[in-house]
Amino acid sequence: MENFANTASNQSEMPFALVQGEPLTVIPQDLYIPPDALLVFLEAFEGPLDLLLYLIKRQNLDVLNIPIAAITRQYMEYIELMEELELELAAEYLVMASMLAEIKSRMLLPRPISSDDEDDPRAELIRRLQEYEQFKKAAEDLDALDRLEREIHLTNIEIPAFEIDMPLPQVQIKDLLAAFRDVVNRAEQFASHHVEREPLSVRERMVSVLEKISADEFTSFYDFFDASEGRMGVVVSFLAILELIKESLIEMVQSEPYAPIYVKAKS
Amino acid sequence: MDSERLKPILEALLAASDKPLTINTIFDLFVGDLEQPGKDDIRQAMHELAEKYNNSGLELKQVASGFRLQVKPAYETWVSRLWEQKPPRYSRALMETLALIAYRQPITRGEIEDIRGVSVSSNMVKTLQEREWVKSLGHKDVPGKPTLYGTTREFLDYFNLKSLNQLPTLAEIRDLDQYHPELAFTEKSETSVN
Amino acid sequence: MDSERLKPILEALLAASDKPLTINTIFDLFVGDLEQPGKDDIRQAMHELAEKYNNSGLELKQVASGFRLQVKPAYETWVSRLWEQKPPRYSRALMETLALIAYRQPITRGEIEDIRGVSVSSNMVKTLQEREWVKSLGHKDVPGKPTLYGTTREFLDYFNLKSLNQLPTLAEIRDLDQYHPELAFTEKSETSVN
Repeated sequence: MENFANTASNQSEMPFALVQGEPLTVIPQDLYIPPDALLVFLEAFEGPLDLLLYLIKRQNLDVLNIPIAAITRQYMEYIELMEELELELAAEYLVMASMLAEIKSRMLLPRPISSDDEDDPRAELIRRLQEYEQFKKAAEDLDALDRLEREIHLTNIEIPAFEIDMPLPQVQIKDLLAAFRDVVNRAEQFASHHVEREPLSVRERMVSVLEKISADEFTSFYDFFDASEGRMGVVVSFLAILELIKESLIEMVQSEPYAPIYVKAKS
Repeated sequence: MDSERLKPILEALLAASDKPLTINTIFDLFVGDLEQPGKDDIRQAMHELAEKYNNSGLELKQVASGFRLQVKPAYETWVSRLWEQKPPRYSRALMETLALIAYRQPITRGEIEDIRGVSVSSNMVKTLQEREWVKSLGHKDVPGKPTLYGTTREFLDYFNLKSLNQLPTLAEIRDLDQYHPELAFTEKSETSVN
Repeated sequence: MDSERLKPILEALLAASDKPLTINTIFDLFVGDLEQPGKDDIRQAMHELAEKYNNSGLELKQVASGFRLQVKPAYETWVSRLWEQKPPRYSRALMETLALIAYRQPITRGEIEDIRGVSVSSNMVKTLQEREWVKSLGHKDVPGKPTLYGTTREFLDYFNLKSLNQLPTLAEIRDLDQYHPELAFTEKSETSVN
């Protein structure tokens, strides 16, 4: 998911830059996007606060002093893209959009010179962003702790069985049923997340991406996108790259957050 | 019973047990013996045993439900090669929900949703309960009587912690008046442009 | 890699592994490492490690299928009290494996792993076979010829069932949930053990 977040965010930066100002070209007929795969876009962000935080961090801005107008504009561009791609947008994203619009209009009103925090129309948003950021960080810290099954392994030391008369565990049939119910529920959950077989257009694009790159030198991530194909074309390229990463056929390199991304073939 | 006799017994017990052992549990095992160690003796021997493992591939660790013998994380590279299966990975959404429950317990689903800014699926809460990391602590006395969630001892055990105090500290929240006024200028010029 | 660096790694491997390890198996685990110990190095370190355990509650023993760490039989008295005090329970993983074998037989270990999404240790299947609840029904005619598992008559006897048809259906389980939601909870509050 982290990889996705990175690629998704940088990816979205790119088509905006290229597509903006140009009339939206006709969507090529052969490009079909599986709706499941598009969820990748949405899932790159954990919600409107996460998206806003990303927009702010990308520009090295201080959360305490967000340029509301600019951030609102960028936020709306994302929302429009998601709508254009016919993603079922969670209501929270739209609620946030109207909140931003309201703050923006209140910012335009003259403020008394001796304004304290209470008067800043952004105060509530800033508080929520900080609180969310706090727990986003806490989740990362938690994830980094040594934990069982990953860094910590319990011992599996043998007890010579013939020496010790260990009673056998007792099991009730309801335990057995509960176990089966749990495993079936989990399996169903898992199944619903299976992405359908990707259509030919993504497969074709995967081939053309592979043809473009080599194992010895880096190709700029942005070279794989052609604005003339329109947003749908860009999305297909993006999905093809994600799929290639998943299959470990290519490698992505980014020297630091928000730095340019390069792609090379896995040697 | 002196520490030298006690240590190998503790070692055998810790190795044989499939869950962490408390000093009390161990103490009870000796009840009725001619030579019965006191709880302090056990604590002392446990301490010495932990030191003995310093230079080994194992460590004696105290987690929330007691003491356990475990493989040192430093040797994870080789140990993981014994198994083909990769460790489970958890989504950001799940970790954020878990972090909120851990740091803000008791907390309702609605409160988690307010902070995260998105809805929390009931499946996610169920997954956390199935992992036995999270449990219901009762119901909040507000309309709808929402469930209050908290973390379990198993959660601490899983994350190799002895108590909630050992969780990484939360980043601080800064006050709005902490930003530099000259930055406010950019904001204004920006606003007027748009 | 010298013996001093190798010993803790061996210790970690022996303690974590659910079956005895041969020198060859251990040797293979290092393949690809920059510093790769030879088989003689491993043998030498194993020897030294065995001596280190002389005064402890554990011992490093060579059995037919390799080396393993085990509890010294001398400490049987206390270890068996541990079981008396806390009757063992099967882990959630083991229960799920048994449930899948009961409901989906004939089934291979790989199929169980696919449904559960995690690996099934050979120990788990062994435990079920030793309990005489599970048996091999033959081999599936696919590459690798994996064993097909099913339940035994003893399994039916234990659960007081005349035939497999008497196992409740999944729909009934869900109904059970609806009418007795607390059942699902009791399940969770019990600590699982392996």
